[in-house]
Amino acid sequence: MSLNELYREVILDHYRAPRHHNHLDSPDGSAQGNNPLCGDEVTIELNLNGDRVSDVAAIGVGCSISQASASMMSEAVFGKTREEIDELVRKFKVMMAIEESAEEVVDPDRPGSALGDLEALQGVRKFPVRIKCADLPWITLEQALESAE
Amino acid sequence: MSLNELYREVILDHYRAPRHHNHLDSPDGSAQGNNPLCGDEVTIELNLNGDRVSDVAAIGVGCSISQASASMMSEAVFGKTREEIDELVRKFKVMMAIEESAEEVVDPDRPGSALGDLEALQGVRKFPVRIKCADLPWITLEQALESAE
Amino acid sequence: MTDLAHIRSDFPILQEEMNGHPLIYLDSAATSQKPTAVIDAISGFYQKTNANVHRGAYTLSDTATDLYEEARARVAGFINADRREVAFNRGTTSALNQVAYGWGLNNLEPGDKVLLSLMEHHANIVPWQLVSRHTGAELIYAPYTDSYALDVDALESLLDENVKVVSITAMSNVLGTINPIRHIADAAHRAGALMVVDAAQAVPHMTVDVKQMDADFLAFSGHKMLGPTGIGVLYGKLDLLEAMEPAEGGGEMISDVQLDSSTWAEVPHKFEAGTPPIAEAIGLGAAVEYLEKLGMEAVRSHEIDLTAYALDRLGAIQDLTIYGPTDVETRGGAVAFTLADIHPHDIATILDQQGIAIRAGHHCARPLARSLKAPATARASFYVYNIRSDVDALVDGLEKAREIFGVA
Amino acid sequence: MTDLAHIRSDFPILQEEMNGHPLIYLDSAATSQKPTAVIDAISGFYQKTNANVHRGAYTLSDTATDLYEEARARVAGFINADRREVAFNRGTTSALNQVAYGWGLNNLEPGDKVLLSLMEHHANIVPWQLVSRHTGAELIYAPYTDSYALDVDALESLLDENVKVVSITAMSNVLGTINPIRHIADAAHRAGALMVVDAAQAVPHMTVDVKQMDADFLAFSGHKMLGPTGIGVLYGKLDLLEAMEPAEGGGEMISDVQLDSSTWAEVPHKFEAGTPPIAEAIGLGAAVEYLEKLGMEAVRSHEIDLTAYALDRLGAIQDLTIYGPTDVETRGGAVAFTLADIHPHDIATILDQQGIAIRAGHHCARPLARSLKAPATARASFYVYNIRSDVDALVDGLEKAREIFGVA
Ligand SMILES: Cc1ncc(COP(=O)(O)O)c(C=O)c1O
Ligand SMILES: Cc1ncc(COP(=O)(O)O)c(C=O)c1O
Repeated sequence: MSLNELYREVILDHYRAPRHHNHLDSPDGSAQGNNPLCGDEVTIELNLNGDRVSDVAAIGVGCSISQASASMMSEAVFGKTREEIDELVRKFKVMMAIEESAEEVVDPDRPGSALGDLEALQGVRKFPVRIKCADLPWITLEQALESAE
Repeated sequence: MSLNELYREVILDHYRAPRHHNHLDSPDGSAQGNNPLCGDEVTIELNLNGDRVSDVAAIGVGCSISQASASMMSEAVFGKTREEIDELVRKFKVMMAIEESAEEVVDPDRPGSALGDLEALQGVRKFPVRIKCADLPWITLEQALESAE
Repeated sequence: MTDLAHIRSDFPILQEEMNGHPLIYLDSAATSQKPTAVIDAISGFYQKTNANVHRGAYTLSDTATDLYEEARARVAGFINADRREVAFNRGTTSALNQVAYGWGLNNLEPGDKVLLSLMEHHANIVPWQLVSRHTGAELIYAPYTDSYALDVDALESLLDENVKVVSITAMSNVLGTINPIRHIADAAHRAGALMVVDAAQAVPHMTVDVKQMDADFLAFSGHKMLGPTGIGVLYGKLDLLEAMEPAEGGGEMISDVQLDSSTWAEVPHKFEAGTPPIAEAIGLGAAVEYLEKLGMEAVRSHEIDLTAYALDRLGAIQDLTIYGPTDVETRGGAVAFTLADIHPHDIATILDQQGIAIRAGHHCARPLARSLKAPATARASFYVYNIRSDVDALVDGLEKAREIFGVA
Repeated sequence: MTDLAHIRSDFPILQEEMNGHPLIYLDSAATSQKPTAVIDAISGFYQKTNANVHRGAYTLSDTATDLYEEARARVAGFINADRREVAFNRGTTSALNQVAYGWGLNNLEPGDKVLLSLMEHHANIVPWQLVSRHTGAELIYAPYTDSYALDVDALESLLDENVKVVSITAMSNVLGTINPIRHIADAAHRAGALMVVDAAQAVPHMTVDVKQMDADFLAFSGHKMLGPTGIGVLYGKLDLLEAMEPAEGGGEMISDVQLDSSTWAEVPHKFEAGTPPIAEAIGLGAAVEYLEKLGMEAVRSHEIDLTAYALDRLGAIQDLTIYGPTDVETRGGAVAFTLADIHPHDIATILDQQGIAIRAGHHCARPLARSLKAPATARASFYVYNIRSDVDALVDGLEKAREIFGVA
């Protein structure tokens, strides 16, 4: 297990300069997630245009993994449809080994190869203690989407 | 440790035919003792004539040791003065190794030699689990005496 | 009979001497002995993976947490529950107090009734008394029949709409009686009451399936089922646990703590305030694994065989009275008895001198003892490591007691 | 400095590897490691003398009872208490809940106040919140000073006649601060309030004398003082324990049980419902014996030395902030810190990869974390088996964290 694989440049960049980091004025949906054991907190806010995420905010405090995951997620879902997001969430969970993939065979060396930038988070998979950090924003996203329905 | 030393004839006799086993009409003092762990129960009632125990009752349910001890005790205190009883209680406790004796050296083979009939209880000393059975009526006696004051 | 004699060497204490005789341990209803697998699981944890759980950001703590949660999953599987439905605590007593305080204190009202039975252990009486003081609820008791079965008809006739909780032992620790929990649970549910089960004696000795029983809450102890002291289990149906308030507060069981109020963690953590009994949970997991390997069917049939043999041989002793059902299919391996006018405490002392450990007294069931008119009884109880010759030794010891007491 | 380096071989886990490095355990404030003497005391009990206590009429049970009661006497002696003033339970959390429920629920009223401090562990906050819901009492909090000492003047000014309980930690598990309990107890008593002490961090690390402190109640855990999990201690002054109602009901703690009410056993048994943590008490007794052999003076001076060294070396790291007193005489060995903008959880992961176990988070003290404006901190904490080179490894690890995060 290499620390450099966990703490990739792009992760530290998202941690220090989180994207979509300002509250929305009147979000259509929002949710707060927290991890009581380590204290990570994430708030996700969404605006929807029909089925499509027209704006998103991801704001929080916590470790580099949770905050970078939130920031990268906010970029990834921006402009996507509900269906595209579902697919993204699924792929993310497969990458993190939270879910098994029924369809594709996952390359153990590059489990995130289908996820673009988010692939940077695949190092987390080898640090079981930290998977819940990476996962927190995604659970919160699903709750925010539900609250917008 | 010999069981025959514990269950002497005289103990079984007192167990089966307890002396002073009828309630007094209007006792000057009385107390109830019980051992919540084994369920032994003893009630001691007393009449006093001045400083002297003019009548006594010892009634209870429980094991042979507790009930024989009560019965033998009732015989031993009958007619005795408060002071004589204190001395008896002290000797009993020395025999049972509950108290150390400051005055006399106790013969380990016959620790109850100063106690007449009550000597029969000295076998209990070797059965630590049972000492509290033998002791129960004596604790209750002291409470009954106090209540008569 | 499934012969479990070969497992005796798994229990180091059975090699010990007692008062010059090989130890014959017939008090498993009070606490069981422990196999090496359990003792080693505890030592091994302290030697290799000891850390606090659910807290650390390091591998050792994560390993400890995994072991702890695996133990939970194993225990849950053993009673056919979901792992979120199993909270660890100190023992049956603690678990029943948790239900009484967590559910009872917040839901019972004056006029409500809690229905117990006359054969309950103090652990299933006193918590309800304590809570009824605060709530004004009343305790009522179902009797037992002349053949020492729970009087189910009488119980059902007591079950009116004011009864909010029915709390009954699955197996009596004195009479040995196995109660028809599913039948009682159905009746309780029809009347709108919760079914709480004291399974302290059942889980160690027979297959317990919380779904089949339809128990709402169920409590048992580790130390009576080959596991360590200091640990017990509260099972509760998920929705009930989710709705129930925690009885104890502290670390681990919170989601957030503000100065004047707090919010709770998810079940089952909500019910595990503070550092849990970690090594003990792991030890209990090892005990469950051991029992699963034996198979609970084998455990039960071994005990049925021993109990039948014991009832037979004890029944042949003159002046001996057994308190409990005679049909081994409806009872467990706790056999309570009296012998002539020899007080049970004296019986125990005489047996002890022959290396035989039995219990004497009210067995933490004074209301039962009172209603039996036997303030004290002697009790021999069996488990997986007992063998027929233990019963033979018991019978010989009782003959000796008759002799010493000159019972003709 | 008293060099305790020679005792490291008593702790088997220190021989383990972690992520390819020798394990360096710096999380003793969460739970301590266990010496062989303690592990063997537990195994030995299960292998040779296991039986239930206070119940049996046989030698084995009597031996177990003696061992259990000897452990009680040893623990009582360790804090200068009478053995009747020491009740065993599940841990500090459990003990504080016992006081909150046993004393608080029966004595607090609307208008009453419970005075805590901002540096309390959740275990000394949430039980009071739970009980105040039922009683209407209000919780108030004493602040700490800029130098992380308890603000005793502020505390005293909050201490009016409505305050019925003052409950304060003797040593903070985050800041390390040692609080002047005797001084606070005197003030509490003058105001007519009870003094409750959370000694979870104090008893393991320094001489605690309940008489000198004049504590009314005091709570601590076995697992933080070289002992097993699953056991803790509630100390209470004899007259207070005698007057206090038990929180839990069940077997062992009763004098008599009738159908509708019960009477209680003598202290401390009144507070030990059900089968107690027997092996755990014996293990804790062995831990106390071990600590007594080292001598608590030696333990404290070893930790003072290590803490001074750590404060020194950590203080030299750029962008590192320590939360806690700088004077080692007024603090224990828990050192909480943050490093630049590297999140404590990330620090812990990076250290873990070098075999170093520290904790990151709110340390079960969210109100403190909030007031520190440090929702999470990293915390290294020391015990008897730590040595200076552990601190060196920590410092090297932190330099590595700076590197990975590109902190200039
Ligand atoms: C100051 C303090 N109080 C209370 C506790 C709770 O102790 P336990 O988890 O053993 O109940 C701890 C330890 O976590 C502590 O550090
Ligand atoms: C039927 C029954 N219920 C409850 C208990 C109490 O269990 P524990 O003492 O482990 O809390 C026991 C054992 O003593 C029991 O036999």
